[in-house]
Amino acid sequence: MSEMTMVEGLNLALTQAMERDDRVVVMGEDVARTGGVFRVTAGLLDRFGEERVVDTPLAEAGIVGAAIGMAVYGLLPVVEIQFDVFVYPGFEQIVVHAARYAWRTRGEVPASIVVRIPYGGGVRAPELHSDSPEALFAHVPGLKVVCPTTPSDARDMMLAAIEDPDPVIFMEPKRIYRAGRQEIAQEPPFELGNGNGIYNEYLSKARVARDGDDFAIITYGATTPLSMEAADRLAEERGIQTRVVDLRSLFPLDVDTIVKTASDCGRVLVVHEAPRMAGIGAEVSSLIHERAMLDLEAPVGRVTGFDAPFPQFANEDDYLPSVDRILNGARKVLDF
Amino acid sequence: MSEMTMVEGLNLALTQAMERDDRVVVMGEDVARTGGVFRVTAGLLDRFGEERVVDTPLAEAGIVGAAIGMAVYGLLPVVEIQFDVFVYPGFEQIVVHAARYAWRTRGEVPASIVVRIPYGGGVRAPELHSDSPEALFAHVPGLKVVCPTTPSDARDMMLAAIEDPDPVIFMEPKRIYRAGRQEIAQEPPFELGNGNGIYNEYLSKARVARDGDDFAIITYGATTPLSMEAADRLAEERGIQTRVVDLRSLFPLDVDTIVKTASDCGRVLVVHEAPRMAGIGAEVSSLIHERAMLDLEAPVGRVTGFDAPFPQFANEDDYLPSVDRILNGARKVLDF
Amino acid sequence: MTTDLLRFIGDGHDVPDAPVPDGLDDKDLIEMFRWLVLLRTFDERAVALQRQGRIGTYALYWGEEGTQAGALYACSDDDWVFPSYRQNSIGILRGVPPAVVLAWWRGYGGKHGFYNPRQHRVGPICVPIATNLPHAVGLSWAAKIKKDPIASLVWFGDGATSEGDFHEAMNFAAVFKTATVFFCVNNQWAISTPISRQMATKTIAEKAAGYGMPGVRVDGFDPIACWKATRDALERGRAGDGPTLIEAYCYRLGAHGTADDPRLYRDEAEAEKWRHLEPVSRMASFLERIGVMDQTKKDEIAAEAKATIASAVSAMEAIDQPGQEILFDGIYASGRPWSFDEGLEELRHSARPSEVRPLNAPDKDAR
Amino acid sequence: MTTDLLRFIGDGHDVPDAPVPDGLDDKDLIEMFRWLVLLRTFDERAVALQRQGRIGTYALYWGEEGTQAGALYACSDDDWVFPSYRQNSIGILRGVPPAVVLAWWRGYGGKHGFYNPRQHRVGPICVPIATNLPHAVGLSWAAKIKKDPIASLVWFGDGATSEGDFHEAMNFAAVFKTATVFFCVNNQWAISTPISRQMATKTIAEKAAGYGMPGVRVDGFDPIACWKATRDALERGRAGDGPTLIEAYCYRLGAHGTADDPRLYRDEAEAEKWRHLEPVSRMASFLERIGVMDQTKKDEIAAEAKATIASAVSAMEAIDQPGQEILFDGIYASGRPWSFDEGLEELRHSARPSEVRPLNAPDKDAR
Ligand SMILES: Cc1ncc(C[n+]2csc(CCOP(=O)(O)OP(=O)(O)O)c2C)c(N)n1
Ligand SMILES: Cc1ncc(C[n+]2csc(CCOP(=O)(O)OP(=O)(O)O)c2C)c(N)n1
Ligand SMILES: [Mg+2]
Ligand SMILES: [Mg+2]
Repeated sequence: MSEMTMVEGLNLALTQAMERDDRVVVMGEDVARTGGVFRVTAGLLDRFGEERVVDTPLAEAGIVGAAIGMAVYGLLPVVEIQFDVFVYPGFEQIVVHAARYAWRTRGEVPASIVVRIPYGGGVRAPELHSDSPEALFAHVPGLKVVCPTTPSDARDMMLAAIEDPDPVIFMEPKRIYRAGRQEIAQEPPFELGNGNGIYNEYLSKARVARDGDDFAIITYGATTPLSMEAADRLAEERGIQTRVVDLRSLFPLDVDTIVKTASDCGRVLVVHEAPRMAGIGAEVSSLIHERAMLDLEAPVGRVTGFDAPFPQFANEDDYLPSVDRILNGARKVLDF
Repeated sequence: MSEMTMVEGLNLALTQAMERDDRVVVMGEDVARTGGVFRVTAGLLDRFGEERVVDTPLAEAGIVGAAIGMAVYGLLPVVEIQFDVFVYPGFEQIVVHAARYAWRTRGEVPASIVVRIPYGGGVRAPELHSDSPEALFAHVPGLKVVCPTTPSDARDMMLAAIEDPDPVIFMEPKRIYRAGRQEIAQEPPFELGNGNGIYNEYLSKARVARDGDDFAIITYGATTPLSMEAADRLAEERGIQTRVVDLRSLFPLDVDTIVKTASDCGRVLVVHEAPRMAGIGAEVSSLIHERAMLDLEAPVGRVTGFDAPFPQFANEDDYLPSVDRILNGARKVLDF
Repeated sequence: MTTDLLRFIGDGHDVPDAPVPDGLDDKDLIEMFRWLVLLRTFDERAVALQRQGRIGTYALYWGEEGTQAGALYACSDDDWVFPSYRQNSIGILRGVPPAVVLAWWRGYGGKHGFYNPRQHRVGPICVPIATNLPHAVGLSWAAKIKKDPIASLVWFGDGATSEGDFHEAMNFAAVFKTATVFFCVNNQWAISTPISRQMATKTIAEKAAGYGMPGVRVDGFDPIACWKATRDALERGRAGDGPTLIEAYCYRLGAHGTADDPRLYRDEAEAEKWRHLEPVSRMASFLERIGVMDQTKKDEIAAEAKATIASAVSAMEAIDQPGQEILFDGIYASGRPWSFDEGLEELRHSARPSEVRPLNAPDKDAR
Repeated sequence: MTTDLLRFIGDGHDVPDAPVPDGLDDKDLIEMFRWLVLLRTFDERAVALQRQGRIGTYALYWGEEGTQAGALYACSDDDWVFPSYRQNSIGILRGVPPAVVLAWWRGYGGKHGFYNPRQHRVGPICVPIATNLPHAVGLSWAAKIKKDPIASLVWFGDGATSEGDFHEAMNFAAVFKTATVFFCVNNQWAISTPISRQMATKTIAEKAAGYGMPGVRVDGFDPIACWKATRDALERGRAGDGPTLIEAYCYRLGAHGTADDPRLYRDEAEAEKWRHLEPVSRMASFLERIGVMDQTKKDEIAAEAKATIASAVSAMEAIDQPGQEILFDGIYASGRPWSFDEGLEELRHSARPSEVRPLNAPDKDAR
């Protein structure tokens, strides 16, 4: 047991996976010698050597494409994209190949890769280091898209993503990389490499981060702590109990938890940082209305990033959903 | 006046735009000598010469990126992507550069390009020639995403897209390229090159393809004729009048028409061919519930492509929304 | 005939034959010819099937059999090969039932139209240009990490060299010294785009130097030259000396695909000038000249191929229209997303569209 | 000093100076020096501002001033240049107020942190590696179509050569013979990745041949060599002879950026070996050696630059925190999507987050 940040949790997971399974390789720009821009892969090079921890040339299509080829041969590559926006040169390899390799091989040869994407704003980074592209991947059939919110989930989900035979887009909310520490048990939560599908437990289920049945906020990533704060404020302000659901898996969605939450609470707000248009929130909102309309006392609300390019960072706090914006969104739903 | 297919309407628009404005250039793979795989650019080479009608090397990032550079210098490039899926190698140039050039230049230098994408299934094409990626572009701020359904709209919207200073992703539903003919007036619908913004009329407004106020189907592209047929069937079957709305613009959405339609009809079905997860339908459904919940007698329904890779073509008719699937979707909404 | 190309088979007139290179005995030559004929037979039959509307649009490779059979024959059975749509039937030389490839062109998926790459060491047919080059690199890289002495080979065209993926793959292979053979079939056309508008270099082989790897240029109509260059490249790779770029210089004798009409953009008389070099008859007369094959043998090989493909066609046509569940099969190995069974439900409650047969796509409406 | 590089300025000891090339008179040399000093002054001040938390992470270019000023000085005023983040302040030599560039690093957008490329013939600062190369090609291609005798130049690094966009842009330029100068600043590092792990070739210039264009190699620490190579390339381009690749060989003397710690991956002693070649003092002593500049002049230039940047800093700090409407400004020229004004409404009804000041991003948490 020790207190870890999300970065440390991810690093622990990668270390444990590489220890237990030499098919696991880590590759990307500056992941080996520097341990990555965010230090998630720090120490791996010394421990596992430069054949398994690789600084690649600067070419995202090459990185993802080579990882796919490695997976076809039986390795389990974990690829780092240095920052969100820089995944786009590798977009074709992800959506046309990684996403369809299993389908194109009668389900027998999935592209078993993990693509790690530190994403989102709030770190005062220069232009094009703050995008939230998760909906683009969630819209593409054949991929799994997940996003941890706590250090311990980050550890467990990374181990699960590596176990998972399907290609996993692993969204890492860089804003909360070091936001808080959490006790993490050294022991992996499940036996690695037994391929009994238990990893799915850690990838496909939403987490109820706070219980309540007067109102619900459904979110993921860096807006989860903000939603928790908003929930506390609502308790003081209105004496209502707000359930906060951390989706964890963006595709597939945990529809049962989403719909049950809506039925239990009757009033729901969806919160994320990515643009609103055809985002994850649009899908969650539609699913709820389709399946729980009669249990709803108000339309599902959305508090999200705007349908505008992520701003230069002096204004990023204006763009990012704030506790106050979440509260206003909540009040609109509650007072409907 | 003459009867034209969508292909001919697009060809007429390109011809007229190139005649009236020598800043307009057409480029892409096989667009000049063959006139494009679908013949949309046929005849342009002979008429305007190889400096303005260009067969490019086989490289989509190069094509879109070069077009952006041309636009910065003051040309108006119209780029053809040979088939939907082949836009992905150029994805980065579209979402990072075309979409943000105006924003990155204080609004003074928009990337005035049109990216033509013949898209969708139903033409018995081999693997990876049948995708519907429109939601990916609609989710990216800074782009306009449009899709004509009739030959005459195709002509008018293409002229408008070329006039429009913003980058326009022009989705061409290849399945109905030659499905029907329509009278098209030779004269452009508006005076070209006067830059008075009238082009917006032809890009941002939805079209009511069929009137009615008992029920509404909101759709676009190749599923529009199918929705029209379904509407007729519903009239026979239930004696109800179905309004069919052809969105035409996928971003920005014509929210007024969408919401008014929902309020007028009370029951709405959204239909498209693309996967459902975080698709255009999810946004339309969410918008309606958020803005017209109290006018609704049933949750908005969706009939869409599945969250699965577009199948090999022997099964594509199973994947594509059929009139019968639309009817079942309609009945679910009507009988709610 | 163009000079300064690696070549073994002459034209029977002015250009003399060179001695058969070490590593190929008479049995090998016959077997290679058998492969050539099988590919040719498949290709010609597929074109006929498309014309009859029994399969969809088809990408023929008439004349390029040597770049396929010659290169593959140089590979050891453990080496992996990655075809593009142009080498669509290469798998049949590695145990993929020809009916599966025909079914792919007929629009069938799942077990009908796809095969398991690991079973045959043959990558899936790759449709997007140049995008499988990084896969070939990653595969041989993985083999290197695992200390397995195997190599990979990937086929692509002259047009493919313009794509970023070509560049990134070439560079990765050179940097990590992977045992990758980049086999470029330079048929001088990318649909309607001639190589002169595709690149500013005279040859493709000369691009190799910019990556720090060797580039060789061979007569793409000469199966033995394709074999020799590939064999040498594979040996370099396995010896740890890294990748090689091979340019197989030839000419696209047919249309780009059955939906393409070359008369729109090139003078077919030009193609005629090259036709006499096509590898099947050229290899045949060579084998006759050197007394390795007689007419009887030749007829026997032809008959055998004809029979194989004929039964493949019957097998393809015996396949029932796949059920609707195929839409959701084999996508995720880890489970089924919520919407899959709901989708099947939705389909069960709707009338199924009448059974699909490949149509002769209106000219140009599919490729 | 590395040999076989185009070089004019010696090291004052063993390596002799070469005669100043035609086209540069004393006034030019002084002006070029003025540019070098202005860039250097901006850069050093920016680093200080970052340390003080007055701007965000900053990408310094200490030592690369010659690759910027030298190349730009060769351009005619109508020629376009496309910088990467590394040439972030090149615009100040084309009329962009230095305060605007500082404001960009301070996280300001709109009119505060961006400029109009058409006004200065300077592309926007490009953050994604190699992605502005196709823009430079398209721009000079457009000029060619319009029969305007202008050229474009784009800067990028050694790491950028690995990206597909580099390849596609180089090929397009060569095929369409555009007047494009590809100016590669080979500082031998891409963050922590040395050129030896970036590519398998010894030089970058040799990659040009694979595209059918000339490649030249110059001393990147020699502003006059950078000028000469660029001038020649521009003339080729304008004469219709197509693009050129220039490799400016130097060394990244500083960190990749203020958030980067090179000690993690390289021996800083190595950097020290190169430091004496840095262009500003080298150009200064050269100008003194040839008697073109004396101490007074030098001091005057330094003082002038100091003053310019000092007032730019005040101007930057005088900018008020931009209002929330900036989120929605200048995105669409054709109108405002429905959600923009709704977004503003939403913001008006919420408490505004306390005014943002650039923080010293926790080491490595921003770049
Ligand atoms: C990324 C991508 N862009 C465009 C296409 C459409 N397309 C199919 S084949 C082809 C030409 C390929 O030419 P070449 O690489 O020379 O191979 P060949 O067809 O001659 O075998 C094109 C442009 C594609 N399949 N993939
Ligand atoms: C497409 C893309 N991938 C990754 C990055 C992150 N990144 C920023 S600078 C850099 C290294 C660039 O090295 P080089 O091209 O040599 O230029 P230099 O920094 O040395 O000037 C990387 C990987 C990026 N900006 N864009
Ligand atoms: Mg070709
Ligand atoms: Mg560098």
